Amino acid sequence: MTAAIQVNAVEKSFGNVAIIRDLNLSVAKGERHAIIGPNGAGKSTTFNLISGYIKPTSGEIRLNGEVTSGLRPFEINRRGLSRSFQVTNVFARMTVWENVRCAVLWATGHRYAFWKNVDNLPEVKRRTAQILDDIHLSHRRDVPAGLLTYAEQRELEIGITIAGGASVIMLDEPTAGMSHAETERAVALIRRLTEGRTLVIVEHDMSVVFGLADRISVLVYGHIIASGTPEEIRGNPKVKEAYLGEEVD
Amino acid sequence: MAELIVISTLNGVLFGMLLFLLSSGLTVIFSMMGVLNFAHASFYMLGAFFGFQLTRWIGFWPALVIAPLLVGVVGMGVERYGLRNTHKHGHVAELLLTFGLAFAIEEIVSMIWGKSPVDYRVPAALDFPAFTVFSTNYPAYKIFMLVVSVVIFIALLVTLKRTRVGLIVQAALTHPSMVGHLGHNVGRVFMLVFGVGSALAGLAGVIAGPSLVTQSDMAALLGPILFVVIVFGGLGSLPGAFIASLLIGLIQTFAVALNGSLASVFGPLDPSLGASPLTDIWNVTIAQIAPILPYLLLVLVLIFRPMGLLGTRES
Amino acid sequence: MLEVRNLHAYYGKSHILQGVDLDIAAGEVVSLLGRNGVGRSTTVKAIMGEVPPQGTIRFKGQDIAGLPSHKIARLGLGYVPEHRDIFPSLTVRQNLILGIKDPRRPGKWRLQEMLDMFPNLARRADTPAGVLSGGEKQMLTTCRTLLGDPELMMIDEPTEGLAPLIVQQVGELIARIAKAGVAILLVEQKLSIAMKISNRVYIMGHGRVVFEGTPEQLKNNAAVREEWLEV
Amino acid sequence: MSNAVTPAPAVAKEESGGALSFYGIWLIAAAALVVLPLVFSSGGSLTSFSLIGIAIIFALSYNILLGQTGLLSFGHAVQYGLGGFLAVHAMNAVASHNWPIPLPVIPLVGGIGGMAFALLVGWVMTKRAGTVFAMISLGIGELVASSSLILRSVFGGESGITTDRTSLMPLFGWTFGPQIQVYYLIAFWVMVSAIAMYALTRTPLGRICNAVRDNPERVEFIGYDPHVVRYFAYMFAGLFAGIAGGLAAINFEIANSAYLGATQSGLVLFAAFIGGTAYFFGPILGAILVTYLQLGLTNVTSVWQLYFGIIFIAIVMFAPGGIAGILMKHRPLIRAGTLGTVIPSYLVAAIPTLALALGIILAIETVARFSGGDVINLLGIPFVATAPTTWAAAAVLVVGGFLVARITWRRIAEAWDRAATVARDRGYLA
Amino acid sequence: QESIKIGYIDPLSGGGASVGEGGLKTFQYLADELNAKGGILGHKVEIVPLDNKTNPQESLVQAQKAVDAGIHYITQGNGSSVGAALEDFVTKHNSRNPGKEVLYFNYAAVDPSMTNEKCSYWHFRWDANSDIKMEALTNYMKGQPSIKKVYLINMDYSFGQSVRTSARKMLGEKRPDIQVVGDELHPMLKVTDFSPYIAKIKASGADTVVTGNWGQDFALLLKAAADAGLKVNWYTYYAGGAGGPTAIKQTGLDHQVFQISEGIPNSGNKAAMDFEKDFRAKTGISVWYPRAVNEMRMFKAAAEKANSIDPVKVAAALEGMKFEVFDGGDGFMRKDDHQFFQPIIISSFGTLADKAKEPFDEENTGWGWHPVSRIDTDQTMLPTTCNMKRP
Ligand SMILES: Nc1ncnc2c1ncn2[C@@H]1O[C@H](COP(=O)(O)OP(=O)(O)OP(=O)(O)O)[C@@H](O)[C@H]1O
Ligand SMILES: Nc1ncnc2c1ncn2[C@@H]1O[C@H](COP(=O)(O)OP(=O)(O)OP(=O)(O)O)[C@@H](O)[C@H]1O
Ligand SMILES: CC(C)C[C@H](N)C(=O)O
Ligand SMILES: [Mg+2]
Ligand SMILES: [Mg+2]
Repeated sequence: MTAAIQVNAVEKSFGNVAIIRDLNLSVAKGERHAIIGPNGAGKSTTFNLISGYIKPTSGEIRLNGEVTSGLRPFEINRRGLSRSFQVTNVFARMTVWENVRCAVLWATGHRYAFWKNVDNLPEVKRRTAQILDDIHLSHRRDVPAGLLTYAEQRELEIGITIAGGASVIMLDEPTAGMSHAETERAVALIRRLTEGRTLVIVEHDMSVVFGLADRISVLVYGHIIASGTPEEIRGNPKVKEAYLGEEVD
Repeated sequence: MAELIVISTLNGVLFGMLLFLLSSGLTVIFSMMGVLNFAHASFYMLGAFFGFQLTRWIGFWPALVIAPLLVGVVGMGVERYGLRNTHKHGHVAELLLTFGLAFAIEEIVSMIWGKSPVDYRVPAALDFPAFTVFSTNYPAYKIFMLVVSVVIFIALLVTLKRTRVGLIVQAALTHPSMVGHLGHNVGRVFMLVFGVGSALAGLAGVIAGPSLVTQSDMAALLGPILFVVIVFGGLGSLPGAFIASLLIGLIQTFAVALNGSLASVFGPLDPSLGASPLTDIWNVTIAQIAPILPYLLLVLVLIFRPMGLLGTRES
Repeated sequence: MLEVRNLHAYYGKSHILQGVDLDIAAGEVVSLLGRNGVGRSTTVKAIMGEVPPQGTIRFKGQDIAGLPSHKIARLGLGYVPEHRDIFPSLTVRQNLILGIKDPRRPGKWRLQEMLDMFPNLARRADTPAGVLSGGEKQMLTTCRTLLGDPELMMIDEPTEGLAPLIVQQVGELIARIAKAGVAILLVEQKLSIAMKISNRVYIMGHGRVVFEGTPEQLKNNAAVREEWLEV
Repeated sequence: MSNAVTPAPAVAKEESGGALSFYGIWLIAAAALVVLPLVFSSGGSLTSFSLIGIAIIFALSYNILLGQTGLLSFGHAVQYGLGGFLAVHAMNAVASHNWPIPLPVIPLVGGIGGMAFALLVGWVMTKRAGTVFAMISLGIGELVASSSLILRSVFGGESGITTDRTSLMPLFGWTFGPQIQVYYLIAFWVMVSAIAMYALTRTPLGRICNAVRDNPERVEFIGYDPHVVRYFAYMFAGLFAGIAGGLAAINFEIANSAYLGATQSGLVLFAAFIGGTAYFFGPILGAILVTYLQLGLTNVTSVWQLYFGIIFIAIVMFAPGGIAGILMKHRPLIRAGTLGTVIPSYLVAAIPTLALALGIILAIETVARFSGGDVINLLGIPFVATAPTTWAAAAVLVVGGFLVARITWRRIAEAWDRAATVARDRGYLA
Repeated sequence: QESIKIGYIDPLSGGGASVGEGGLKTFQYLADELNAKGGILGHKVEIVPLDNKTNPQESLVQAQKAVDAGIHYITQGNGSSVGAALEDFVTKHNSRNPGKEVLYFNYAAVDPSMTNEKCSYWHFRWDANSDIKMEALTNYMKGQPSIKKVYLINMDYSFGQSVRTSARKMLGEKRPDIQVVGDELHPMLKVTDFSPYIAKIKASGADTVVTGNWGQDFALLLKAAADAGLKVNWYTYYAGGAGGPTAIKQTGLDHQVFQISEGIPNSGNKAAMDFEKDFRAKTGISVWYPRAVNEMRMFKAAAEKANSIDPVKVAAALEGMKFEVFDGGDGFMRKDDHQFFQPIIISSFGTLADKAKEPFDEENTGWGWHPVSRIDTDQTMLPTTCNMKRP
């Protein structure tokens, strides 16, 4: 069966600095895949490449078997891939409700429609409401996203990402800056929402990574040095000295 | 023909230099503070009228120094009590503030000095033909304008390179409080920048006043073209503004100098065609479209090279 | 060196800080712990004058409550905000340059040293800081503030989003800074670091300081950890 | 600069419920438009109403760009003007071939004109937002305006092209000669356009426009191409601007280069912003104010431009959310029923503030008429421009007014805080 | 007795402001003069300034405002572009609102079409239209053998175009040997610096320039000429306007700049010269618009003749009315096209030989206007194509 994401020999350099070097990555459908690695290793860049935010210098990327490298982000998104951002990236002046609803619109096939009234599209309403209480923000429904607290914005970020019902979800440090409680809640949330979907996640919080991932790839200087099950990775000495350092809290 | 070319070149360069004097201030303000200052040309006008008045009282040379300073002070006032409070409400607010300012200034000027042109003369010391080409004498004053512009250009280049002011302002645009935490007095820097920018416009006014008209509508006549210059040259790029000014100056003068029209090239159309856009286009002379050319350039540049000639960023 | 008494702060009408008391002696490393949203960041912001403070804040004996932040900074109080306020449009080097308060009087930290200390930054010295990785941004902000050579440095959640290895590095950096005689107020989530490097810890709850003591005392005081740190 | 829109959080959440109250508003508006001329029947007010109506459509169309999509345009008059010209030509053509097309249809022709142009240039223009778009629009604006002086056969040069609206076939005996009939024609189109444009904001496209305004980058990751969205917005803006232009052409029976010019573009930007871009009805208020100032100020003072400028500066500085912004600020208070507590402080403040205003006016007029030495008539009190007493009066009013006003303004702020707190406690305020 | 309001619709801001302001002062002075003598049939005359920014559409807004304010007489001059629009406006308005007629008194918009194909019963023009002036001007130029190469430069709008076309045509007929070496149209009231144009004129080797430029477009043109030291003869319509004389003096073109007008300060006519003196004393400018004087005085005469201030009656009275003009000589308002005919003077600007006979200089330059040729009314008659639609 074809992999959900297939990255073949991708290179990316900015100017003369090679950030991503011969990157090969394969994420099976339905798998929860974590990418870890030191800061600046190229995790977000990898996300950017896969989601079409930037174009690879060379190499090829496939989404469900279809070549997507070179496509624009929205084209890739329409093919069923959705990502979140490391720095919160929501629609600040629109209410929480509007934020999520916008993310639902394309998927529900309303596209650029200028002859329909958004307020009575039952399907859209249903899904938006659903997402909102999935991310526990129903009570903040009418607050402009810009006024949410940091943690709430992070949750909204996740909400927007999954709202479109994409089959492949990519989350870039979803729990960064959250407290333990919040983190645990977020993890549970992510686990539930990505049930039956493919998930690619970047995290530095090992409890999250090891708690969530089926497989883990370790990225160092734009190159995958190890890939395997959590156990394998934990045991891997290379990973230890490159990333984990001595044991983590 | 040779005569026309030489003279037009001179005129073009001159007009270009005037444009630069004006746009230099705007570039500083626009590219650093991101303020689309529609009142910039008004500061230029203020400069001209202050220059005129001071010349009356204390003579041209003192005026040449004091008038720009006064305009600079006005500018600082505007920044301190106007723009600073508006900044947090976004660029459109700032822009409209300067919009309103332009209105007010024009009326104030015509209240004080009337609507007819004032008699602002070239200083006697410079009121002689510098040289004569093909029996056209070239006023010393225009040469003087030329020199001043070049000096300003160099001075700005040097100072902007040296000082960290540029960095501070740029940083403060996105994270004012952080810049404060690093120990820089953002408010003062902004005020300074805006002051300098306005002062430059003022200077342009003082020296352009005598050679063009000094009249309450002089601002409106030059306003939009300035934006063409700085955008065309590339936001934030002083050399860009310089080149753009020259280019536009030359293009406009030469366009006027040329007589060509499609008709003159391919011969007149068959009159039986009657009046139609075609005939209009056919018969319009390059001279007539001179005023349009800058905007044509602007649009083309923005479409094909949005960061402008030498610009580095898009906004 | 820094002495905060009965500090109150509001966001609009919501009363965030309800009488915070803090003391930091020269060269000492103090951690400010507590759950999310208890007001740790607000405390430092209030000290820097980013949120209007009420109460007394003395720095080196001088009352700084209500001063504009650039004045405070020039007194030698450095601040590294949470969520990394780097200047995205400027290059890494330019960011660092802005850290220097007065190029004519360079302090004990040199720009070049910084770059040597952090090869990642050195490698990116001339790329716009906006594209830096999360971790690099964190290092950049810290270095930038250091260049203004503060006598007291307040760092808000420096290890947020950092790889474990880097977290250790940052820990070491902070220790290094402390060794250089700079006092540090560290706002942290990760107990481990705080415990390791600080001389004293404060724990905040409900806009007040609810515990003060050495890391040892905290370790031995399960009750407090239970109630205020939810670990 | 794409986020250059009033950052005042757009809590523009028109109740999705309360459909009745919602239709109610429109019905009331319609009724008002019908009776207005009966109430104010002087020729003057008819003219103003007509102009205001046109301005309203124009300003609303502009807000599709600025308020909804975050596109700052300096050349919106282009679509307005081209609409106008097309309408004039259409009228002349209809008249000369006496086709059976009644006048009320003509604005649509204008609209199509505006839209067609947008269709043509829009794609390249909307590639980028922010400063780039702003400057292209400026360029296109000047370009078209100046070209209109060259393509004489189409635009009629400086003097423009005239037409005669009565030369079209009458409709139910209406020749549209008398202003009143033209007024109703305009009123009709105001209703239609306003409803249409409001509806547009409630569509998926309308919503995505907001998203593009707030964060175009993110929009790409929820499946939309911001470029396409902007393009759509630009075309709809063009459509309604064109309709406004068409109405103007009918009203003046002339179209000339000034229709396309920077002044028009500037005015509509003013109107939209002053009214408040964050709310749908904002630009309506703006249009009314700006048009009235234009018509009214010139009658009462020779230096109207100065007041024009000052008023705008004042609004930008003290009401960055525009008039609508101020009004909407009170919404939660009204809901919470605490508005009553602030009103008194307003009334108190009104007096010194008014004094201050009068002082400024007096000062300005004194300077303005100094040479003439003629009389300023303020609230029926005659002041002689050259008399020292007048200057003294001005000085006292300004200084005194300001000092007192400042205190009362603080009072307002405090009263506000109190009221707001209550409102917050009762949960009407975020 | 309620007063007679006259709406003065002309630029009071923007590029035309300087000219418009001059006109306003003139009319206000004239109103005062009439009122001093008891007004018109006992009604005081009041001038209502309405700023049109030299823009046709804005003019219509102002005109409508005037009408709404119950004004029945509007006067305008600065710009045929505006003039045409206003003429069209009054025609339509009067046909649609019988009983509310408005008259348009035109004191300077001289595009011939306004009294030919476009002519209207409600429009009266006191300024000689540009063809008449060009006719006279070319008649004079015919007698100047020194003229060999002529350069035409005009503002790009109806008036400028009619100047240029009639100049080409008439010169061609009267002096086939004269060579038109340049024919320029430039944007109206928008040019800041004319030196490029001057350079062009210079290069063309012209010895004479014919221009209808006015307001700042004339002042700036000559300023640039002065800077470049261009020494040619200028045949102009409006060299006398604000800024013109100063610029001429700067160039040192002593009696090389000619102007065609219906009157000059140093007319030699006692009454007129007293008027000029008082006018200058009160307004600080010289009488640019003798035709305005004729207009206002003739309005009074017509109203009295009709013994009514009802515009319809006044219009009827004005048709064909004979009237002794401001500085002597007889003029009359031709019935067929409502064009006023009057003696026309060609004068040159420069040093004044006899200060006693020619006391008035301009803009304190010490130089003034000196008559070089005078064309009597009957010589100025041109046929009209107007077929007047009378109510
Ligand atoms: N547009 C760009 N131009 C130049 N360098 C870039 C650009 N984008 C990213 N980089 C560099 O590429 C490297 C990888 O960045 P990236 O954001 O992918 O790191 P990361 O793995 O996400 O780190 P972190 O976990 O801290 O977020 C960084 O060193 C960054 O400076
Ligand atoms: N700009 C703001 N407006 C309104 N309330 C705010 C604002 N910033 C923070 N708050 C609120 O103030 C309280 C304290 O915020 P603060 O940032 O100090 O928390 P913290 O202790 O730093 O926790 P953390 O940084 O881990 O989120 C929180 O409840 C937060 O919701
Ligand atoms: C005031 C005049 C100079 C106007 C000019 N004669 C015209 O007809 O346009
Ligand atoms: Mg990252
Ligand atoms: Mg915090």
